[in-house]
Amino acid sequence: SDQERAFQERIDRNEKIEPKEWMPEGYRKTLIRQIGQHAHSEIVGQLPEGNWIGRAPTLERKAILLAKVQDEAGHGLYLYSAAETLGVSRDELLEALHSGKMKYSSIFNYPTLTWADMGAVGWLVDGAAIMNQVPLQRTSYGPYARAMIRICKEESFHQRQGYDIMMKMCAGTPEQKAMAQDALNRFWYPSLMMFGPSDKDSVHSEQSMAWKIKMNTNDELRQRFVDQTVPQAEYLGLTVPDPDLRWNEDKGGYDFSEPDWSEFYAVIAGNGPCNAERLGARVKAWEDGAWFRDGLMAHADKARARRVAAE
Amino acid sequence: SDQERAFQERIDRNEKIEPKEWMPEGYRKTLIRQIGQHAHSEIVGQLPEGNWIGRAPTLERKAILLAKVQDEAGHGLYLYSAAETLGVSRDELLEALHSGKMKYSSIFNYPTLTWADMGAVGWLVDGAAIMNQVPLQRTSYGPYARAMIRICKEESFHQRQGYDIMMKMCAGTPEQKAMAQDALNRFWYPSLMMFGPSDKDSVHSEQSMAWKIKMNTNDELRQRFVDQTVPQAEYLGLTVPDPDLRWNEDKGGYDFSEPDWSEFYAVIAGNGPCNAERLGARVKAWEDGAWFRDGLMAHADKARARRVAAE
Amino acid sequence: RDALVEWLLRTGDNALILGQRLSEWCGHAPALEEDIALANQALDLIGQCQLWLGLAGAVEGRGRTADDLAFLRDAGAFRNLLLVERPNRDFGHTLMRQFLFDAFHLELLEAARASSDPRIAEIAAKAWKEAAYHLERSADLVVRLGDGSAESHDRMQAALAALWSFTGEMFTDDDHDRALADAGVMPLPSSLRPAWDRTVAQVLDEATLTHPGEVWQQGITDMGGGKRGVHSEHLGHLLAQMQFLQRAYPGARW
Amino acid sequence: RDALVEWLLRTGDNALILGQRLSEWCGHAPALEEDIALANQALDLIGQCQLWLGLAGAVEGRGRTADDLAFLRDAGAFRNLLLVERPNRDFGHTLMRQFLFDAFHLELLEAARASSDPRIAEIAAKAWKEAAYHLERSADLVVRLGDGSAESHDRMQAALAALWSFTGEMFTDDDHDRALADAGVMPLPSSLRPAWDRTVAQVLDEATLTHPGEVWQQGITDMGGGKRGVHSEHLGHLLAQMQFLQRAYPGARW
Repeated sequence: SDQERAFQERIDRNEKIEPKEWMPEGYRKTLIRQIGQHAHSEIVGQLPEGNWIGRAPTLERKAILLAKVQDEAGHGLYLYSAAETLGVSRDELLEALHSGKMKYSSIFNYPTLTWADMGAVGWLVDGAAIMNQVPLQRTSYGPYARAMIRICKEESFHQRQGYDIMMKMCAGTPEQKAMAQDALNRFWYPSLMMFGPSDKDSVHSEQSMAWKIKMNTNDELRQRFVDQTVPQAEYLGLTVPDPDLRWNEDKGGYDFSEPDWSEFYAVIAGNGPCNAERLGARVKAWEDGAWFRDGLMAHADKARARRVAAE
Repeated sequence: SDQERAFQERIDRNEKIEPKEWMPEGYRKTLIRQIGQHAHSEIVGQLPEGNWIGRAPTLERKAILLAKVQDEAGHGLYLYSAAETLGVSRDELLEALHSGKMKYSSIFNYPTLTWADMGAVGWLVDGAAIMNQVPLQRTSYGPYARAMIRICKEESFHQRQGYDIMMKMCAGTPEQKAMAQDALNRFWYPSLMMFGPSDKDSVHSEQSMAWKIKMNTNDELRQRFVDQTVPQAEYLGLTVPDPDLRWNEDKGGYDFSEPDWSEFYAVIAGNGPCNAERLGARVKAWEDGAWFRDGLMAHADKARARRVAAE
Repeated sequence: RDALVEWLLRTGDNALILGQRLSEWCGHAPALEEDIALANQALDLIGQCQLWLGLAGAVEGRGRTADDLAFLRDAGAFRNLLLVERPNRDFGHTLMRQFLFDAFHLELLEAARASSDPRIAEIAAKAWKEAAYHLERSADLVVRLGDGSAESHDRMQAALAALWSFTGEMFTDDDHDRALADAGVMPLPSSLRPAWDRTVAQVLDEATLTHPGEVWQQGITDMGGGKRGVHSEHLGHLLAQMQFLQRAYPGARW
Repeated sequence: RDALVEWLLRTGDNALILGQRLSEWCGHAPALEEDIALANQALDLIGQCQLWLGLAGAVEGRGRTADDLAFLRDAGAFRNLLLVERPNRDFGHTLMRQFLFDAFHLELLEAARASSDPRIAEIAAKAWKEAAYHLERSADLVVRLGDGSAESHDRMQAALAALWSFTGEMFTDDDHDRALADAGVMPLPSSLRPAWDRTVAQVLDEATLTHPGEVWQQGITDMGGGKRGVHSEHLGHLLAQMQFLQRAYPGARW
């Protein structure tokens, strides 16, 4: 239609689409799915790190980790707000999460087993997230782009903190170094999976790229991530768990092994090591908190009634 | 009445009273209260020691503590059975415990704060219990006397194990020795309280002694306990936390300070450090376990119905 | 000096243990705003604990750092109040614990800002601002939930009943307290009570909650209480988790 | 020798971690008889663990005792199945976990009794008797609760669903397993499966519980599984408690 063509032209001119403006239903739906999933990832993402706050090895590390997890909850808040501008409430999105209709990033279905995992999560998981998110600062939907700008700033800070943990571990005792290597071993392939399946298997991609909801292909971003991360691993003195990893002079990047995509689909389908626990924890938090939210609403109703009565 | 006189004469002749035989209501009630309270003490008594099974410092110590707590549950079982011979069911007794109508020994309302407390509980608490129980092997009610014989044998084993923990702690590092002294400091007066208030303030005592449900006065037993325990503390190199403790040549026993009876009554009234937690844990176990007990009963009903149908 | 170290440990340990308890909520709070607020309060408290324990170690003069004090003492050497080691239980319980503590904490820090010891006054000035915000928040939520639904009211009343007997310990005076009062470093804990009583009474009233009145208080006898290192069974379990890495990998740097 | 040490650690760690889990029930079980039975099973398992880990240390030849192995390894060095570290949750969950493990344990020990290594055969002969009794008891309770009330049925079915995906790991074969099989010390874990399948199918049938059928199994990929030291988040918390004293007071004797 004409409207659709005009919309696409605005996007092509790099104009930002704002909440009240006309947009195709598909654009709206895709954005809700993408932003909602991202928001869910932030709040579920509190759990694997929350698992180590209580056992952080120093007060300083405990404070840094608390601040990080607090930031993540804050990101969740921005993102739910951005989604709300598209006409879906936070509670609706949460319900979709709790019922399993909406997903969160599968990386959070892996357990955090040692303190080095706090390093690996910051370095690799936040690193991969940033790689995804930096281009989204230029995404076509205004509220989303602005949320991304704010989030990216904090994420890159988190990534540096994660890398700093890895540096300390790698410069530490042999046991600490072994923990660091083990964390890299466990998080390497799941991090590569964070970019999604290979372009040839990826659905929706083309339309999302035309709409500038997605700015790069999965494989582009994955390559960029590997090229950035391998030298960082070398600097740490760690070995990337991929015997086929090597520099390819011709393409100016690394050749590397694909992750096991059957594992990826298994985890997406709910069969990762922690799916039941992660979703279960969120559902329990929500259900246990019902009286709290109801209580606050009851108070607000009473307060309103009193104000009206006093007028 | 004649019946009562004949009953008392049997007791005076040291005959055992058996379940089906006639007994005064007061005798029955007093026994139910005393045996029930003892049974409750065994099962509540699992909790302070259960608190350290998970943290026992060696596999051997873990096994010994598990065996001990298992014995306590077993004692609970004998004692509830003995009470049942008096016409009260285990469930009725438990209900009286859960509603606060019946008590358990107040000593279990104190927390176990270090591993040395496992020693102190065995040495002092089981020690005081034995002091109470040994004479009860000669009590007038047959099933109770027989339960006591069995229980005393195991308790004295527990006491030796507790003392053995104390010996290890006192021969250990300065920190371990300090833990042992601290445990003695905390458990000394509560152990003295286990014999009940001073004879002059003790209710029911006279009748119970005539019936041979109670064999010695509270003060007699307390004196015996102090006389036995002080040399054991000296052997360990520990200081009994009583500046007025001294040997009295004339009476052939120690003079010692009375415990703070206001604390005793406060704890009895429900205000000890752990009353709410101990009783709460038992009530929760009972309520959480309702489906389990109901399920077993439902199965028994079904099985019976099937047997009947098959006949 | 002993009395000063003792006071610093008590104040620092309160912050540490309550911060640790609050951080257990991370990702499990009933609303995203609460996740953020609790993490923020925990963060404030851990920050305060670093300052207090750092000063405690310096005054003690045995070369122990704040981390050494946090991670290498066993339960009996901790000096926090019994109140702050209470388990979280439901969110109402956590909030009530926070309110009862915040109302005390603010008075304590108010007094500490005016301490004759400039090191104390300096830390307290920073911490006071945070505590004021914590109290504002916890008092507000106590009011809204107390005067909310029937269920939220009942839960807050139950939390109050369960926690009240742990508040008396905040205002007990012992020899250390008297030594500091004599030296003009800090007023007696008992002197903080009237202001706390007023705040609590006013908030409970607004929250339509029944004041528990006079009930038996825990930890106030000569033999007991967190201030003297006689804790509940909960603290040992908390420390076993909190201290695991420092215990398992002695001397490692993180 | 590596394969033998590995097998001994796996077998000993299963007993240790399950024993630790069972002992958490102490004083909290739904009936006094269950308190006794669980403590008894925990005791058996701790006793077995002492023997297996003692032998593991001896075979390893680095001077480590059973206690060293139990209390001074971090999670990644533990070799127990994911199944035994699952949290207790409700009593039905605990019983179902026990049944699924007992049915495996008995087959394992049956095979171990016939091991060509006399040290293994000797320990297994003792442990087998205990495991047979454990299985008798847990199977009986699964039947009675499955075929009990509607609620007990549903709880047992839910427990089965939650635990089933952790059973596959019991029957995976790796290089260590193959080395022992080649040496005739122990048959392959996969060879124990048919008998386990039969026992489980029969008991579930009698319990009127629906067999979960083929579902995704945890811990069976190259990267995962408790047998390879890749555990769940639960194990670290369990060890932090269990190992506290040995970690906090290194070298002390108890």
